[in-house]
Amino acid sequence: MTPSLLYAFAGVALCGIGLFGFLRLQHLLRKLMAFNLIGSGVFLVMVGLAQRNGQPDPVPQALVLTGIVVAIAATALAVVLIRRYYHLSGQTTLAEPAAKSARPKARSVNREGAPE
Amino acid sequence: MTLFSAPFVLLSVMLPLASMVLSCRTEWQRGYRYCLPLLPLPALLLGVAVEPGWWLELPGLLIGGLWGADDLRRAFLVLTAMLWLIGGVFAIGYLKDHHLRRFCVFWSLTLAGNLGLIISLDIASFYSFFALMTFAGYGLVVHEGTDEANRAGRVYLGMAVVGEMAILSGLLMAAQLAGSGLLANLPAAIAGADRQWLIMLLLLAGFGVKAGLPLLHFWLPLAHPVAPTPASAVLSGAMIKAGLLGWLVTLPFGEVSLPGWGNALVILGAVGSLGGALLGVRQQRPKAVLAYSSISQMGLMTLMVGAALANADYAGPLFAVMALYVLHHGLAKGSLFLSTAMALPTSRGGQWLLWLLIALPGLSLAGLPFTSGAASKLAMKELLKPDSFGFAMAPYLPTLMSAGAVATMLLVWRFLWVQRAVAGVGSNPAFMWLGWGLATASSLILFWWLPWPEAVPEKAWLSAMVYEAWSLFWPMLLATVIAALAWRSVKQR
Amino acid sequence: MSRFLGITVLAAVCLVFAGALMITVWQIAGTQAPVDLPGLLADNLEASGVEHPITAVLLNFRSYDTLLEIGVLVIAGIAGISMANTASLEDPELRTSDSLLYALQRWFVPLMLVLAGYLLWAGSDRPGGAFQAGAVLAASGVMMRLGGIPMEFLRPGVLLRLGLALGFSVFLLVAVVSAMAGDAFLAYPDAFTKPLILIIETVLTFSIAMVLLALFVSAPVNGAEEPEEGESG
Amino acid sequence: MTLWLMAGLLFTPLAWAVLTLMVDFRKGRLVTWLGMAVQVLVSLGLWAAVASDGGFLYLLGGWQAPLGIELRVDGLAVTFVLLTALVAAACGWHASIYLDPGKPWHRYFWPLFWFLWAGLNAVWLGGDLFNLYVGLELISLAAVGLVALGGQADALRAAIRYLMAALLGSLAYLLGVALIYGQFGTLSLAGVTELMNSGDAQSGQTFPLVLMLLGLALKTALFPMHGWLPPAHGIAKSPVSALLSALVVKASFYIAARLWLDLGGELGGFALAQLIGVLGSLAIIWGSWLAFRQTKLKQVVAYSSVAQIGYLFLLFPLTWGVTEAISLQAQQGITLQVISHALAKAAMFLAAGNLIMSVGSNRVDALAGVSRFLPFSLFSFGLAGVSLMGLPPTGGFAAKWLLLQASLASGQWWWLAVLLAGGLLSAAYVFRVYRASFIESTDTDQFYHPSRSLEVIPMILALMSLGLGLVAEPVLSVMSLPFEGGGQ
Amino acid sequence: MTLSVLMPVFALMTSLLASVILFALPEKGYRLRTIINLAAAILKIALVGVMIWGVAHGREYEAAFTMVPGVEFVLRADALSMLFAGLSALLWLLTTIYAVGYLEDSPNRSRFFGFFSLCVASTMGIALAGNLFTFFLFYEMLTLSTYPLVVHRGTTKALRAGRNYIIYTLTGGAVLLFAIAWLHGLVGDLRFQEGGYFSDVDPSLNGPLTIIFVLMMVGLGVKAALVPFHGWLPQAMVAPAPVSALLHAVAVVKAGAFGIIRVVFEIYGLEAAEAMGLLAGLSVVAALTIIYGSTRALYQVDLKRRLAFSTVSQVSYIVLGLCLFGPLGVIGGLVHLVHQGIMKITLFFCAGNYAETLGVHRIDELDGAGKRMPGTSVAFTLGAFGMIGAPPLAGFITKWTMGAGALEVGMDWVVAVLVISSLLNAAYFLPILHRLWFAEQCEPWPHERRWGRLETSAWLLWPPLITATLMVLAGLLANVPFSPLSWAELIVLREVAL
Repeated sequence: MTPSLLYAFAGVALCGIGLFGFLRLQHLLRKLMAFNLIGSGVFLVMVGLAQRNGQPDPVPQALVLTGIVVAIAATALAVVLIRRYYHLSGQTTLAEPAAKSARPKARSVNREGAPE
Repeated sequence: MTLFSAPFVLLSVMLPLASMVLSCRTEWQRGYRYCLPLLPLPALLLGVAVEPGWWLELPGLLIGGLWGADDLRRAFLVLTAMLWLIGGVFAIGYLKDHHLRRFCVFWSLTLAGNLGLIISLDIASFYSFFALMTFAGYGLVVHEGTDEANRAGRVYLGMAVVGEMAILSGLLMAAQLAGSGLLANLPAAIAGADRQWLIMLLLLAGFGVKAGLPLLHFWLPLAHPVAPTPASAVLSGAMIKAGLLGWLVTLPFGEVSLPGWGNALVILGAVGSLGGALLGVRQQRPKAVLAYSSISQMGLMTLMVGAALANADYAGPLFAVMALYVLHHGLAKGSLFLSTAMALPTSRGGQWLLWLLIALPGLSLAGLPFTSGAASKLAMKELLKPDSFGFAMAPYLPTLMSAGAVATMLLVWRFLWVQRAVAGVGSNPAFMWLGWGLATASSLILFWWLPWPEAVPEKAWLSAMVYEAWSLFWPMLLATVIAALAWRSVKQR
Repeated sequence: MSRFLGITVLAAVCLVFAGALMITVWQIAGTQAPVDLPGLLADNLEASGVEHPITAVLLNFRSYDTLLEIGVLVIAGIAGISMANTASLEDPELRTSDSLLYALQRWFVPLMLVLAGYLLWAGSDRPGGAFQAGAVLAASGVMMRLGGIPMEFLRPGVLLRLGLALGFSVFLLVAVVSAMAGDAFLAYPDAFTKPLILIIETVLTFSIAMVLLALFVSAPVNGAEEPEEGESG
Repeated sequence: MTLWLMAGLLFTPLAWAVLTLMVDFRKGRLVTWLGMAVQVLVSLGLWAAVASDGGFLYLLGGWQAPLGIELRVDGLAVTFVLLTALVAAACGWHASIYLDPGKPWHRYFWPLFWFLWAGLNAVWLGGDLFNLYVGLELISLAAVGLVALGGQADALRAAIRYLMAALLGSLAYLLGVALIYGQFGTLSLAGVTELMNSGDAQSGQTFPLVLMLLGLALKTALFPMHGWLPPAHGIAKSPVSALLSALVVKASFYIAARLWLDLGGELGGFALAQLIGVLGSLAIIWGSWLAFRQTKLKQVVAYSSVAQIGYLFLLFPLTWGVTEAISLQAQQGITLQVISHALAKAAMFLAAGNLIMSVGSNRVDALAGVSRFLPFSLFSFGLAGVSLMGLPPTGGFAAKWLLLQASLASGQWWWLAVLLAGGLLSAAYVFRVYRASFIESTDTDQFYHPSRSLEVIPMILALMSLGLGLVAEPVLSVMSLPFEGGGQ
Repeated sequence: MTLSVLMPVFALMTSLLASVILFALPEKGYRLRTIINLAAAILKIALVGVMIWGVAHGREYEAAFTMVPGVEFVLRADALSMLFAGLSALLWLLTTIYAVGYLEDSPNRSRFFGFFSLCVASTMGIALAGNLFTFFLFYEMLTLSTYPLVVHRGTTKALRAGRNYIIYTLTGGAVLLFAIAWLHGLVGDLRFQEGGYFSDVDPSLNGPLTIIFVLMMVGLGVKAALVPFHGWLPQAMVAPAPVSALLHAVAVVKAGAFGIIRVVFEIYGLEAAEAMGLLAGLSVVAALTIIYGSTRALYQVDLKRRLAFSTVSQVSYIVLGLCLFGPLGVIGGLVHLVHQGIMKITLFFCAGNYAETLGVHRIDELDGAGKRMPGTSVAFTLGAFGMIGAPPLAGFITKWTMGAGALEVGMDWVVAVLVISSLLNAAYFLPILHRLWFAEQCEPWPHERRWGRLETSAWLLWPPLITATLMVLAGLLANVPFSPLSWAELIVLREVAL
């Protein structure tokens, strides 16, 4: 049980919590946070596991760096999407609005056959 | 042999079929009716002028065709061709414009079938022509389009189809045993078959429908009267004989003696001959009486068939006699049927003459001496001597024949009686006169010059008739007495 | 009730997952990795042109990863600005006139710029590098934006797009030029390794900052909407 | 020569992504046409080179495997590269005419499109586990961007859902990669395989493999994790849908299949293989059923993707614990299925786009009478449907045939029922669309006629899918390389 | 060498290419479409004719390549395939002529003719297929290309019929595929070969082989409309008359029957199939189908439906024939393949003529139609008599040969079946004929059209007349070389190896 392994276990815990949050939470921003939590957990596991020889292994660290950038890009994109989604629909969750099921039908009946 | 050549043979059968071209265009239809008598002409020439024994191979036809004629077939051919010719002549005068084209087409088709089946030596052609005749005959039966005709047609067709199927199965089984497609090989095969009874039963029943065998005859008295008169004539005179011919060419005559079958057929024949008469005398319409008369006559022929089947040795001569009888009956019956459509002339003398000429073929049927009937009956009697046959029913044959003659005579009286009741007075178209005249003439006179089967016993017919006159005459007399009594009793009532 | 059950089940699933992960980690930790990658790395560090192993991995050994990673960033940026209001950056709600922020900004922005420069430079031999520098740069941009400085170049236009793509393009060009020279894709010529990496780092810093900033700025207030296919009006 | 080709292959999409970013849609279209021509030619060249000389490893940056990243350029990879080139070029061509240049956001279509293409190539060629992760993310983000492009609430909802699923899947995969790296100390797939087969290392852990497969299955939309796919594919623009269904989902499956084939023998098990197979079967049945129930045309096609993806996962049971020959047969079958589905589904979506464009409605009912006006697009749709049904002589049939043979030979006859039932069910939904188009309605005379080239593109794809069955054997002979362990 | 490879490919391609061109043609290109159609059909007849001549003189035509590993795509012209190919090539021409007339002024002709040619291409492929795999390929292609024709009218009824059609045939196809795949797994890729493969098979394989056989018969039986898989056929009669005529009377049902022939003769081998007891079961099914189909036909009032049930019954003659396990029976079955095709197509043409010219669909509306349309009615009459098996028409040759075959092998009950069926045929055909010729027309035709002097359009009139003539000739000249019967004898001599 080296200290670095402790990081790994912390990562495991983060993954578990993050997963729970990701699956449980409805609010999109919270979901996104949960995703980031998992991400952090994964990075921790990656770095922690590889360090067990005592000296740090630069490769996973570089990988994690790349991973973080990717995660940031994804998060940023998600935030942009969520904001715009909120702007358009006023919703913060993915749940289909109750009236939604009836709406498209009525609308398509109205506009059916109209040339683009 | 001058006339015999392949094209001519083909022509004789195909001419009626070819004539159907005339139906294609409206302008030609009028001429079609005048062609009707010409159609059987080549066949008639073929029958009269060409010695039997010729054959013609048609390898591509069906499953291998072979046409030809022997003694027996020649007689049938001559009869058929003549009768159709006469019918054709008569039809020209008889036909109205009602569905004329249709009638001509079916006439031609039936004619082709009837001629073709006679000269077919292979099974497939024979059966084909037989079927053609059967189905096309329906067109003649229902021609008038009345409800009665349609009903008669339905019965005719139903029974004919069942008969066809029986024939097909029987032929199929026989051909399978024979391993050959030729009719000539069938009798031997049937003679040696394991399931002889089934094959025989099928063939007897199948052809029996056409031949008006008792219990299979129901269509006959329905169909013959409703058909147009010329058609009735050929139906009763020629087509009915096709069934007989079917028996003669398929059943194992001369191969093996089958007394059991012989007995059965003789009994059936007797039933037909007497039963037909019994029913016939109760008919109200002349053509119905004639139809029953046909049944009755076919009963007599069945009787001979039974005898031939019972004794292999006599098959040959009996065939010849049967052929003669067929010739005689066909012509006479044709003439009788045609006469039903004749209107009586106004003059009393003419009426009497006409009645005489109408009655003569009838009397000929009953065996009046110096008629064709007498000749056939004598030839028949000559052969059917009880002692020479070795089967159970043989002793009763002469009796049955006499009874048959009585029955026939009764029917003739009955016919004349009802005919008198319905016959109108007026004028007849020339072609009807011509047709009827031809029929009567051929029945009474031409018969003697027609080519008789070779195997008919040679005889000095004139003297024989004089000699046998009484034996021929007494049944007629008996029948006349009965008829007179019956007439009186009816009158008194 | 069913909600509670759902949570329980979910929690159980997550626990099982964590447990399994834990066990696996534990078991793996007990084994010796058969490949000694750090050793290999140390052996080849000389040839990489930089002293710091992480930077060497990022920009030389596994530079393809980095190239694609920047691509991911650019995609995010593109996707972000594709939603931006094209007309104007003025979003009154985002502007604060907080004087404290304004003051802070005056102090911090220069400092942060310097910090970013340092991080970039440090990358070659100690922790630091393009991303870190870019992040700091972007943060200063965010601050300026919050402070209400116009920053016209962030308006979606050719300038912004150029900025977005600059780092990536340079990286790509280097990669392909090396391939043109007959080597593999991304194989730097020996002589120019260090300067090339430096150039790449620098432009990357700039571009990363641009992307992050652009994503922050892209306010989804685009009025125009594209209807779904087949439901057009 | 091959080096040049490789450089061109890697460079072109990325470079064109940048180039098209600089210009607007109309100019981007012209630029893209050039790029597509280049890319198709390069892909073709590379394919030909590999077909004649065999596969090779491409060392990026000149560094060898454990240290650097190696690209595995083998028959299968180049086949997929070529497939991508063809399908993407077709979709791009279609999009260049189909999309409305007047909409300002469409200028961003081209960069995203090219990034997607680059990501796909990266995944087909990738031999490094982490690099594959980056490639996957590249694809996912580009795809999400394309789905969301200019969309409104529904499209965004679908995009977000898609993004969330993709991200979670990527993370699961990454976690697996972390564990693998922790155990073996290398990221090269070939290296890990070698270590595992050499027996030097301690027996590996199943959990990392399960994690990776789970993540990839989520990204591939394996039942029951398919919920994100139909909305996303259904709501995107038709060329985008075509790209997503034809290629994007295949990328994650491709990685999963490679993992399974390399590591599955050691790390997998019968139960796991069967479980995946069962999920695949359920996907076939359930997806087809749902496709049958949809009222919107593109939803039908999208759910059909769910079903068709199910077939792919039959690879897992059919390659585990069977002889080489059977395994090869199954692999060939799946490969054919991937290719034919890619071609057919792209054709179908593009044709569906044309149909929707003409009738102005997304509903299946609205197609009544369209057969009179658009036989060409309808025909393409039908042909593609034939391939999906797995009827001869299409590639779908060849694939199904091989799978049937493999399941018979391996004694796993229960997949037979699935394969046959799946074919019938897909017939049900394809014919439902067809049927609707045959209804003669009198009042629908207002049809917009798409340009000829819009109609030609799906037709070409459909014909390729159709013809694939006839030339399956030469195609398979090129791509049979990797599975025999070649490439080294 | 090249020619021998190319001939079957060309024969296939003529209609395939024609279909592609036809699809591409604009709807208005009426004249060009007709020309292309006819040219392709005539070309095909010529090609098939050449091949028939070649095959008769012992030449081989074969084109093959590997499609999927382990599976070959084989096109081959042997005597058996020429029987079917000749039939479909000939009837294609006639039906095309007919269809041109029939669809005059109707919409969607481009689509119709395109799919129509595709169907014929499939049929040709089925005829020329050299192994089961290739056969299956075209078999399914036929299914698909027929569907648009069945639903051509686009009415609710047509769509329902199309749905049922597709459900039946695709399910059948799936079963067949299953069987083929299984067989392939057991013994590998099997080309059709005279005498089959299983004459001395390992007894342990008997079980699977039996199951496979049953499955194949189910799969093929759907198309051949064996009871109880016949349900689609009468419904599919909503299709336009040329479709009913060529496809349902000839192509589709024959494809099934032809497949059964191939499987029994050239995969299992007649002897092996007999030895395994497979033929007995099949013959019972066929016999039941014959009787059942005829009985159902009796009760139909719609002309085309009656004809459809008649087809159900008649096609099983083919199957029954080859179950007879003797040369004659097999000849009977094979020859019926052609005969039934010609006869049934005649009948359907005529039914189409009545519908198109007079608007008559029901049998009780036919009263007096013989007078109005003599040519059509003559053709119909001949066809009906052929069906009944009346000599000297084609149907008689079949029944005769088959009956002889049945007696030859001691299966006398088959004769009974034939007789009963003929009686039933007579029972449902003769009343129609009576109505045509002897009933008086009592009410005006529902929807009459006039075409000047002719009774109907010449395009519509000639095809049934020609087929009727062919049918008469096929019966009358059955013994002539190259007649269907002679050809069937050649097949039996060469390929069945009895």
